[in-house]
Amino acid sequence: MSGHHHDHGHDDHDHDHGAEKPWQAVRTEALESLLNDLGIISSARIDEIVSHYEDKIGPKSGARVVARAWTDPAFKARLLADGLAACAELGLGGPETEYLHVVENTATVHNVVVCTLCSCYPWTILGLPPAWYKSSAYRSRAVREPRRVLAEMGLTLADDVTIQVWDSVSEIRYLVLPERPPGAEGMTEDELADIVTRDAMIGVARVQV
Amino acid sequence: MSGHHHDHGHDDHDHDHGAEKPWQAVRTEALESLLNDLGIISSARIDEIVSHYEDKIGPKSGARVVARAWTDPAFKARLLADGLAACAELGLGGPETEYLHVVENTATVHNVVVCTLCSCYPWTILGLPPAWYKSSAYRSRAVREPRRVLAEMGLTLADDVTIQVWDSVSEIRYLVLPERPPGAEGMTEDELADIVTRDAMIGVARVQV
Amino acid sequence: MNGIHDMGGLHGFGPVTVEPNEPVFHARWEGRVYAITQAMDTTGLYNLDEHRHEIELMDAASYLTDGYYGRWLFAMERILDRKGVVRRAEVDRRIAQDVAGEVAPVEHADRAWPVPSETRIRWGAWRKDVAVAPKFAVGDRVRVRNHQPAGHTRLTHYVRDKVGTVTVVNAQAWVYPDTRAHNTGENLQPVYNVSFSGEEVWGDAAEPNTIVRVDLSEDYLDRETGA
Amino acid sequence: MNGIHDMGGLHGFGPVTVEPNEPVFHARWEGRVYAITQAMDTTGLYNLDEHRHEIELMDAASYLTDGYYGRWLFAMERILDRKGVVRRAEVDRRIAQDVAGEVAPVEHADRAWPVPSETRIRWGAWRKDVAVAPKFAVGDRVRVRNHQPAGHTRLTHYVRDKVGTVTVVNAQAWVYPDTRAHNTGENLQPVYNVSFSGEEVWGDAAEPNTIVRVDLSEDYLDRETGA
Repeated sequence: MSGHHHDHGHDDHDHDHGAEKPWQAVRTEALESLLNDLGIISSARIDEIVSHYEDKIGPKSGARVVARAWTDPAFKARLLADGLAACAELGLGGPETEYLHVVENTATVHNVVVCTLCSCYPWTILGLPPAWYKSSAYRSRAVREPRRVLAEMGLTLADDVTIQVWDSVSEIRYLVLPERPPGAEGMTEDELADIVTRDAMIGVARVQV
Repeated sequence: MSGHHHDHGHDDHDHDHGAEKPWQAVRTEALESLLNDLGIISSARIDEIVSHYEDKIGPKSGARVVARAWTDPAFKARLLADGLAACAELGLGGPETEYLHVVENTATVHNVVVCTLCSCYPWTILGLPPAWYKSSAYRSRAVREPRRVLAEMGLTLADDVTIQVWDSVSEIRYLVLPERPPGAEGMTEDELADIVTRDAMIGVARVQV
Repeated sequence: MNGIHDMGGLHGFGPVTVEPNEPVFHARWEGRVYAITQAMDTTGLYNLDEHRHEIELMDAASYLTDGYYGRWLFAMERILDRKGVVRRAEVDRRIAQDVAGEVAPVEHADRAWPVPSETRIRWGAWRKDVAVAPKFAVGDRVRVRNHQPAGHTRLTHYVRDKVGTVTVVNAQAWVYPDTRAHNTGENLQPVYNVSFSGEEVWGDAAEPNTIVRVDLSEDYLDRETGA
Repeated sequence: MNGIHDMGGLHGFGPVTVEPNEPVFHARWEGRVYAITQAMDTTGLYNLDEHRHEIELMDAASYLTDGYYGRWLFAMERILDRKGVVRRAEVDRRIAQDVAGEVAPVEHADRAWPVPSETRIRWGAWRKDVAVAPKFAVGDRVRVRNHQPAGHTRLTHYVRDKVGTVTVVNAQAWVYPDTRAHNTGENLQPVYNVSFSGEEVWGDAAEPNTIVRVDLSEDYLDRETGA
């Protein structure tokens, strides 16, 4: 609620009670140093994992999958039948995603993904989710009023387009296969991969040329 | 949650972000002085209302009603038929309670009152509610697990006693008429009024001699 | 609205903690906030349902941490600000003046006060002395509507879509809070006490031999026609 | 458990705010917390469902204000403390030492580490390679059980008691989170995608032509026999 007048710090990120360093940073550092001293983790391995998620994985992986599906009907059929197996053909995948269902947008059905309970997301294909996906606003509203949420995010859908909201609360992850946009007929697979956005693969945007 | 480790101040009363005076006290004083200057309220009238609720009304009123009902069957019949009208016979009542249903405990049915939405309570008969009645714990649990809540509060009821929880979310207020306890046979109406507690009239305790 | 205030059935709030020999108010400001709200019920500025709804509009974390009278303070400030009677900036200025030891008169310009008699709002008056014809009778089985307005309602979420039995017909003309909170009409109608079994409401979490009895406006209910 | 984390359908959280050019982590500690949790998934200390449930046990106001990685930090600290691996007091001591510029070795006595191989807990492994016979088929109408455990569940509250249609049968042997979170068994079973109309779930608040599709364990479902 904007307009609320005292400083509880209701942001969705870190917050600071007046100390120079946020208390969460202080506790994290102490905990990491203890775990490291005890040999439960190694900080070098933590460095590796952080840079893996910061630099190696992200929505570019998903974009390659979408571009391939748009240009190779046989791949698309395999992708819709078994998402992870098809992604593995492109060298994509990893231990965190157990099962991937790819859901295809059409002129009459639009798919959008949420996890109301805890922000589940196909990390290995899209990277870590954006803050808005993890926000209370998105989690609470996407299932109840998807049409309004999408419109607020810039995607207005006609009333005769069915909106399917996938609440991914079990261990199956979802990737939206967006519609190939008009004007993209002559583009190569690599060019197509460049225009596919993370938001289109969550289902809150269209791909645009 | 006890054991939670940082200082958000999750108490149910006022809390203080380091200032000498709680911020709520500061804002209240400023607001009162503005409203007073504008003639919207008068601080003298506010003084009167505060002392009315601190000194004049309270569970003793309800206790008089219960004691009369125990000793005067005709009064009890009128009380169960129209709570406010019967209370008015004792000079009790006021503008804040619109309608009063008195619900009678028996050997087989036990009544308990809550307001899950905002802590509604029969102010004119019982005074202002205790903090526990307004707590998230009571409001959330009393409807779902009344047996356990009552047991934790010291009132263990046999499984064959039906518990009726009155969630008073409309403008009808509820007063529990407790069972007259064994050992109270020879007591006068005034003596009986002395042993009737607020908690017994909410339904979370028995009256004891 | 579906909000944290509608907390019947939630887990996670721990045991009920009883404070022995509790005072009526735990701090001076609590009594002032309570009494100022009481005193304002004759000013024609707003009604009880607006007060309740304004509290529901608090952000959920503040709702849980500000305490009962803290919520009242929040609602009072917001309503006075929103209606142009006492602006938030004025309160902030007055606080700064108090800190600085200054005394400054209030400015009377551009203020929605006093309230013209034709726009005065009655605080209470939950019942009117007009006749209403109840749709349901004691013993009728009713299903609570799946009513989830974004605005104010007194329909507790945990009985939505549940089937219960009418046990009391309050056949007077009661104001419908869902519209009164938004000053869009009184919609006078009966209020029923409806009895629900614990099993109906809480499913596999129900305690044995428990009943929930909830007072519900007629517009919250449909006749249950099934088995 | 019925908690604030189960927030599908709640009002009051305002618009969805999109941050342009958002970094993967907004502060160094967020990345560390994420990666430490990832690294610990091979230690045998706890499983994913325990991690999720520990977050659900946060007090509701902190849940809403601590942020996504703040919740992970909370869960990690609590689990390590509760299991006797790293005590909260040790973390506090280490913070005090860091402030004082002291260096002190950790004490190795009385610590539940390393985890003996016979008590190691697998983090993930949501599916097993055993056969399960699905009770329901695509097209079957099912009613979600009114299942409201005090412990962990992945049954979202908003579909409880609602009727939907099975649209996908994930006929593998999936672990049942309600028991795995409490280390009381894997209860392998199919998971179904069930399609619910907006009207069924949101009643008079439903938007036109919207569908909610939720993945639900077999134990959450009953065959719907009514009309």
